[in-house]
Amino acid sequence: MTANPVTANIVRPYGDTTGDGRIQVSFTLPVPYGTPADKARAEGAAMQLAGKMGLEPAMVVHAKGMGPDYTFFIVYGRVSHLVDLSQVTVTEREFPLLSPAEVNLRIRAGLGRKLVVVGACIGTDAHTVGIDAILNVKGHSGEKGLEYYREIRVVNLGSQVAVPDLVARSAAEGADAVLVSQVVTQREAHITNAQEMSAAFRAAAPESGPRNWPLLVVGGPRFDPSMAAGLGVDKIFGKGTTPGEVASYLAYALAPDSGAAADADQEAGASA
Amino acid sequence: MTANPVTANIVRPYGDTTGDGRIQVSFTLPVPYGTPADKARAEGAAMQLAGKMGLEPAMVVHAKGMGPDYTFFIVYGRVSHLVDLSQVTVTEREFPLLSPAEVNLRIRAGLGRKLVVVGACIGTDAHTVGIDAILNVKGHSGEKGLEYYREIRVVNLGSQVAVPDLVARSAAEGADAVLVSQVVTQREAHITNAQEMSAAFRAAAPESGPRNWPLLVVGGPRFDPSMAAGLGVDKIFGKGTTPGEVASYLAYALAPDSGAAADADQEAGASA
Amino acid sequence: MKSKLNLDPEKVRLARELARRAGEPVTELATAHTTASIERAVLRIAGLDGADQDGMPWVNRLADAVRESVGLAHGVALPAWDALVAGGYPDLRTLAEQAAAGQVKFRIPGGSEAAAARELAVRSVAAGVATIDAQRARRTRMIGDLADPPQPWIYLIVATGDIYEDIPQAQAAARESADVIAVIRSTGQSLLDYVPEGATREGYAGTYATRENFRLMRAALDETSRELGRYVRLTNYASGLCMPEIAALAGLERLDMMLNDCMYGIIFRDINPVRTFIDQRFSRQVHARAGIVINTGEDNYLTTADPVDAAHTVVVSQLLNEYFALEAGLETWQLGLGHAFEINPAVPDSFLLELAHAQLVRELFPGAPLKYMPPTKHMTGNVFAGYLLDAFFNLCGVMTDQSILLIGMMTEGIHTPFLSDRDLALENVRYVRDAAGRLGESFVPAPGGFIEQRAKQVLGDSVALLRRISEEGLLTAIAAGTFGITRRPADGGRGLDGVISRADGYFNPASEILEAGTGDAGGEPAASLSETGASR
Amino acid sequence: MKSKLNLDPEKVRLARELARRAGEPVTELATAHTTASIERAVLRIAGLDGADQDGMPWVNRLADAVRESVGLAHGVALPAWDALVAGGYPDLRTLAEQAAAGQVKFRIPGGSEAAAARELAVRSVAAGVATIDAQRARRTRMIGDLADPPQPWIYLIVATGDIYEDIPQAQAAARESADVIAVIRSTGQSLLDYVPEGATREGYAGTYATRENFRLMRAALDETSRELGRYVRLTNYASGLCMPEIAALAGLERLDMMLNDCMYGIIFRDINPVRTFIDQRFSRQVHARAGIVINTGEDNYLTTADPVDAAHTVVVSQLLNEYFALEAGLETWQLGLGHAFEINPAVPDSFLLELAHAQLVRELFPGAPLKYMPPTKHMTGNVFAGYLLDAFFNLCGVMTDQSILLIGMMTEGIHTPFLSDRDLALENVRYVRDAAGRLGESFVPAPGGFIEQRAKQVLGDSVALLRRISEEGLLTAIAAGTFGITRRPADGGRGLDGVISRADGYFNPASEILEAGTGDAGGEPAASLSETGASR
Ligand code: B12
Ligand code: B12
Ligand SMILES: Cc1ncc(COP(=O)(O)O)c(C=O)c1O
Ligand SMILES: Cc1ncc(COP(=O)(O)O)c(C=O)c1O
Repeated sequence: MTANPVTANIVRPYGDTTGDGRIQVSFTLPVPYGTPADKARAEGAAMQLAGKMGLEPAMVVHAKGMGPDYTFFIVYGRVSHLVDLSQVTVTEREFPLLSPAEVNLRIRAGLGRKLVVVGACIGTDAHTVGIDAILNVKGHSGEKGLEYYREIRVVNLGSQVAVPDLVARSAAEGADAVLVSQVVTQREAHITNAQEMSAAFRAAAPESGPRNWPLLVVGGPRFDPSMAAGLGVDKIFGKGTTPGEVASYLAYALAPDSGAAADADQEAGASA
Repeated sequence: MTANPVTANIVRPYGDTTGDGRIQVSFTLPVPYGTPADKARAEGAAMQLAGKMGLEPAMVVHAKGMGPDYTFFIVYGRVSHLVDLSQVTVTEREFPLLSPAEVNLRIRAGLGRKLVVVGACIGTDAHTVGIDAILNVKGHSGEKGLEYYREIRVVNLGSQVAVPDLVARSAAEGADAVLVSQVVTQREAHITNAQEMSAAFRAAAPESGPRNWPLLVVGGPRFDPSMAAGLGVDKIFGKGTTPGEVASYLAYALAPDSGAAADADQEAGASA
Repeated sequence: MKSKLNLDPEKVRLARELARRAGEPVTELATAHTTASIERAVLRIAGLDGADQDGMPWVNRLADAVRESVGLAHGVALPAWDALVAGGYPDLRTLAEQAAAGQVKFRIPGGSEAAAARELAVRSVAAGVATIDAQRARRTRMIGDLADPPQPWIYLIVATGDIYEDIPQAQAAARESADVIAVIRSTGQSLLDYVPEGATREGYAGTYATRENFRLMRAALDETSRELGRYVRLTNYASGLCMPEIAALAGLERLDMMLNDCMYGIIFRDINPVRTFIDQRFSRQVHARAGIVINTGEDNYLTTADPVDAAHTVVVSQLLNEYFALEAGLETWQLGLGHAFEINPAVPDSFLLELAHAQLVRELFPGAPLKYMPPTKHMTGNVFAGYLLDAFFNLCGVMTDQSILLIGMMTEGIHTPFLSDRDLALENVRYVRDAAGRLGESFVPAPGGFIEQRAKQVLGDSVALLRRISEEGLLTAIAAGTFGITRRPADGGRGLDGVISRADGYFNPASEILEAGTGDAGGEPAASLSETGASR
Repeated sequence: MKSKLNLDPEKVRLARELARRAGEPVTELATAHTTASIERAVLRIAGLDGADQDGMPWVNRLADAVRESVGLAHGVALPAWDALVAGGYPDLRTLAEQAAAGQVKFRIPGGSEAAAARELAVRSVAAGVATIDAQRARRTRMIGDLADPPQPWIYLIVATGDIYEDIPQAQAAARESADVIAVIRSTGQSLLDYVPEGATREGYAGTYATRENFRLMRAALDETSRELGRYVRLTNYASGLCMPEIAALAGLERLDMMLNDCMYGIIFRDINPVRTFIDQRFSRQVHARAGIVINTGEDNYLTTADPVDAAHTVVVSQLLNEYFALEAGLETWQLGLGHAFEINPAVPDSFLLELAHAQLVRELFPGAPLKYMPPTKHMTGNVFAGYLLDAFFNLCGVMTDQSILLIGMMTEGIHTPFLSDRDLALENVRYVRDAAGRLGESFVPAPGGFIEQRAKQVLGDSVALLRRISEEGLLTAIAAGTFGITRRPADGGRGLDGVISRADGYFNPASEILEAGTGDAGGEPAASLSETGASR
């Protein structure tokens, strides 16, 4: 991740006039909204929260009791926070976007054999549409999936694959890269599952020597692409990923351009 | 305004689990959402703002470019702010709610003649529905308006009344109370107009001696009832006001219960 | 168009006949009077622009001077051009400056002097009317070169108070599919007895209607029209004490539609009824010439009266507006009659009631480009509920073939629209139009069912009310609070002092030209518009 | 009900005939096999509850022990009750404990020993079935005492993962007008080969289906039903590897509806096709007895396949589900066939297409309590757009007389619902139902128009596909990816090892009782339900 040098630039939220700072917020508080006194207290509580978020002035435009114990609020107001665009850090794509032909060429040149990809939804997640969109010929957003690439061999294990099965199967297939999808996020399931998966691959690898497990890639609509290290994986793809991006990344990470300096990522390829 | 002693009680926003702190926010930033780099920067800017509001983690679930220069965002996230219900101050109604018969009785007893009310929308505001709801026999929320009260004489001047006309007419009618409605709030019109009005009544009154202008009451859906002093008025009524509340207040302020100690508000009645 | 409601054509004919009977005495009143603003409009068409250093327009200064000295009963034109000739002033502007300085003596000329003044006045005013004609021709040409969007047209309001914030917002809205842009006026303008000058940045909840603001916005939208390949229309308000002048400015600056109602100012701005009826007639003569579609304001009644109880007052007012408009020379394709989706959503079957009302209006005025207004009164701070209600409004609009849909804002109950409110509102209507735009063909009110019965009931109530009005007189009905449950006596309200009885020999070069009819009959968008209206 | 689509009855008849032909070989398969879960269900009905200290249910321990020693080809009942008698165990629980400890020797008894075991087994199972009958009678009584809400029923999901958070959320939803509450299951449960025990608080994106959770929630909703004066229904999922057992628990704990599809587990949980078809038949026999309405899962196909291209696969699957359900003894009023509003809103005329599909299904299954599912796939993070789409789903539902509306959440694309999401969703459907609930009577697809043509096309495609399936075989079609564009070979997927060919002399006391038919014919809500369904 590199800080993208943007012209230092301070902006505020915009309602209908430059600098007016207007925003909308909605939330529920566990407070009753029955008697007039309840209502006054509930609205006061909402105003207090709005104030802590930096809304000043704030206006509770809607309050509705939901059952005896909860109240839903809609608040409009002005925040005084400034957004400093120069402080926005933008993750830049570290690899070039390649066409399928270029990817194939690069794999042939850099790897000298087909690149093997094993894909799965792990844990109890059965949302295969996302990983299928990346792997199946049909693809996504008009781009064909990895199966379409002549130099990539795809093994799609489908849904609800147990991590030990994934590790075993990856070894058996000689996987260069393992692509894992996680869509369910309740109770941070996607995080724990990804961590369990990367730990299992590490555990299965010999204790010493160079890295000896496949490139680990996870994806899903609610991942933050900057969390890779925390999950112990090599790369994260978020919502709206296209197959071409994934193929380009695989080529970059596993089939180094002849002449290009090897980097940590590329070593992952060495294991296969 | 008195702090309402509530059992000290800390709550957080509730999404679907107690204490999860989840809330929703939407806003526009004056940043483009065109190229992939624009998008990354825009979403980063939105995350920065969310962070400043105390959302952590936050998730930009929707971003849409609006024309070349603006982007609209919807963000969900968790705020760590606590709402301390014991710190919520609730304005308590300082007067008892009376029935029309009681109001009439009290006016007869306390004032010994009809109470005169002059109402108007001032400035360029033509939203008469609200003040009519308070004044007209038809009323609001099933309560009859002030015209219905035998002991109140209502003079409704209608919309877009200039402040000098209002002052002159109030004097001519011998108004005990002046009721002013302000609905348009763009550029804080309601505030400025109310202040102009209260200043004019003061200016028209003799420089010294006891307070010598009518009770000043303003109302409208976007007023904060705690701002009365700042506007130089005696009382503010907000959205959802009913005629009965207004009548009860007028009786309380202008027709003191025999035996009750006179207070500043009551003196206002002395002028009429 | 086949009737879906099985309305009795005889009843419809009767309703129109009663509306004519109710309206005729008012037309007589209008033709017997003029107003200060009509006279100033004549000067504006003749090319008198600008304002003194206090911002008071020269048309006001000149008309006031004339009025003070000889009155306006003969019109402003005769004494003004007479003075121009007599004083040898180079132009109206100089005359106005001198008059303001008290340097000009006016008189009502007779004989050949009168003839000379008249001739010159007609020539000056005709030049202005030629500009209006040219603007109309230009519109026709642009619509021909670019595309004319299909109906329903998406109508959107901008209201920042600052013309320079309005412009980018309007352009953004057009890009996001708005077909018509309305620039709402500042709250105070309707009661001003003059039209402000120049570009303005300080309106409350709206932007002042000025000739320069008109020009700036029209130019911006011309640019956007070319960019988008479709003609984006511009609207403003010919309303308030300066209705005739604003109508003239709209014609000169090629606005495409104008809010222009025969009674709105009376009910909602407490403008004197007589003044209003006189002003609206002249305004409509100008709109007719300029090829401007008018929008009437029946929707407003439903914000003060109950939309179910008062549904028939909308229809009655539409029939009156139609009568007055046709009488003034407007054609059917120019009658953007207004109505609204304002029933309390808590009323059972509220959507069916709305459909009944909207379909009724559609069938009563098959050739008119109806303007359908979104919910406002029952829009609360619950923006989600508001977004939903707006969607059903949009749906009702497409199901009943409304021509112009004003797009509702989910924040209607809160503030004048944010940029994002407008963007979301446009997403809303685009979804409804694209997903359900063709639902109308499968909307067939059950014969004798709820919708048909309701429509028939409203028509019946309308006929009854029109009969009463034609008997007791329209001014009496207005005084009694018939419309928008607001009582407006004929001798009350603002602007009565601007009403002047025409003297014998009253001369108004603008009226003469306008009443003589369009010189250029061709090139108007009438055909395309009425075709679109009728075919849907 | 008069057809609005002018469907050819001959074609409809043909479609049903082809579905029967496609289904019959599968029914033969089902009657020739049993599964581990069916056998455990028999034990559950007979009253065996609880789990060992590791949480493994006693039914699993006992069935596994029997299987290890003598196999399950004769069913679990014969060896189990034989061992009970032979070993003099006081009850099944003791038997299971001893069996788990390796203390019990099982055999396949013959002659009088077999007869004795059979008799005891039938008696035990009959007691369980009597409980199911009593629960059904109780439901009927409660519905009689309280009111049964009119259709469409509002169906709402709770999914906190914690039964103690679910309960207040469910009660709140019911108070805000939900008629049916579904407690979604934790993501992992369908692949568990046992049913967890007790009250649970740790599910992912759903709460475990356990007997205790069923009981707690039903009790809470009984309380709320009484409070509200209308019977609030409870739903769960008879699906996954334990489908038969969950069906049994649902009957015992008076759940009112159950998700139960003949193919969902195959396509979406990769459960072996043969296993699934065997399990679903037994489950449906239980549901039939319990008076439970099943909900099928055709909606799911449209999340992986394109809803326009694959519309006919929904109809085909519904006809198959209908065939299997009726064969298993369910009545028409129990067939909550599923379908969904999933067309990409960017497709032109998408709402008309949805209407065509929904009306087609309504007309094909006039007596069935159709369950209509809201948009999910095209729900994005734009919660405003989502709220709008949900409203049009609700509208389509009321316009085409759907019986059960699952209420869409504006945050579907983001997270499992917040309390406020659900509240807003209910406001949405209440508005649509109250405002436009009677629009159906004025919805008359234009003869030969877009909607009618589309419906006919889908029916035609369905007949063609059914013909192909009836020729090549249903298992082959499933293997080829016909449903939900997911290929599932007959020998693939989980749970095949739980499939057991029935031996000669296979004995299943539950099947015998269930196939013998209801002892108590009266008191069921059949009449009221089918009346409601048909009259709408
Ligand atoms: C389709 C769907 C289903 C289908 C899944 C069918 C299938 N075979 O996949 C069915 C109906 C079976 C289903 C079931 C359930 N679902 Co579901 N489902 C959805 C839905 C509607 C769409 C998901 C989808 O297909 N998106 C389209 C794909 C293309 O997008 P994507 O997954 O984001 O993938 C893209 C990127 O993220 C990325 N990507 C994804 N994975 C990977 C992997 C790699 C390696 C890479 C490089 C990239 C990548 O690339 C893809 C292309 O751009 C969402 C709601 C929504 N609108 O998002 C709910 C949703 C995901 N489901 C949800 C739930 C809870 C469930 C259930 C658990 C409910 C239940 N308890 O019964 C069940 C059980 C499923 C299980 N065990 O996991 C929740 C998850 C909540 C959360 N955040 O935790 C959602 C958000 C709905 C909700 N609001 O409650 N579901
Ligand atoms: C009806 C209406 C109109 C009608 C007014 C008819 C009439 N005779 O009043 C018409 C159509 C004429 C109209 C016009 C305009 N309107 Co308007 N209108 C509304 C609308 C839809 C409802 C307001 C209403 O009647 N509420 C019902 C009454 C009963 O509620 P209330 O006013 O809050 O009153 C209650 C309390 O506040 C209190 N109260 C109010 N006043 C007083 C006074 C006293 C003394 C007391 C004790 C209590 C009290 O008691 C009342 C009963 O509970 C709102 C949108 C909305 N949904 O709120 C927009 C709205 C108020 N209008 C608005 C605007 C901008 C205009 C225009 C200026 C637009 C334009 N530029 O052309 C014009 C011009 C009006 C002008 N010069 O002021 C904006 C104001 C934005 C803002 N916050 O600044 C709103 C919010 C719409 C919007 N989102 O843009 N409008
Ligand atoms: C017919 C008509 N005229 C004029 C207006 C605007 O009024 P003003 O600019 O006079 O406030 C409206 C506002 O809705 C209207 O409906
Ligand atoms: C028919 C059917 N069965 C079962 C389920 C739930 O599946 P599980 O609990 O097996 O994840 C669904 C979910 O939508 C369904 O539609």
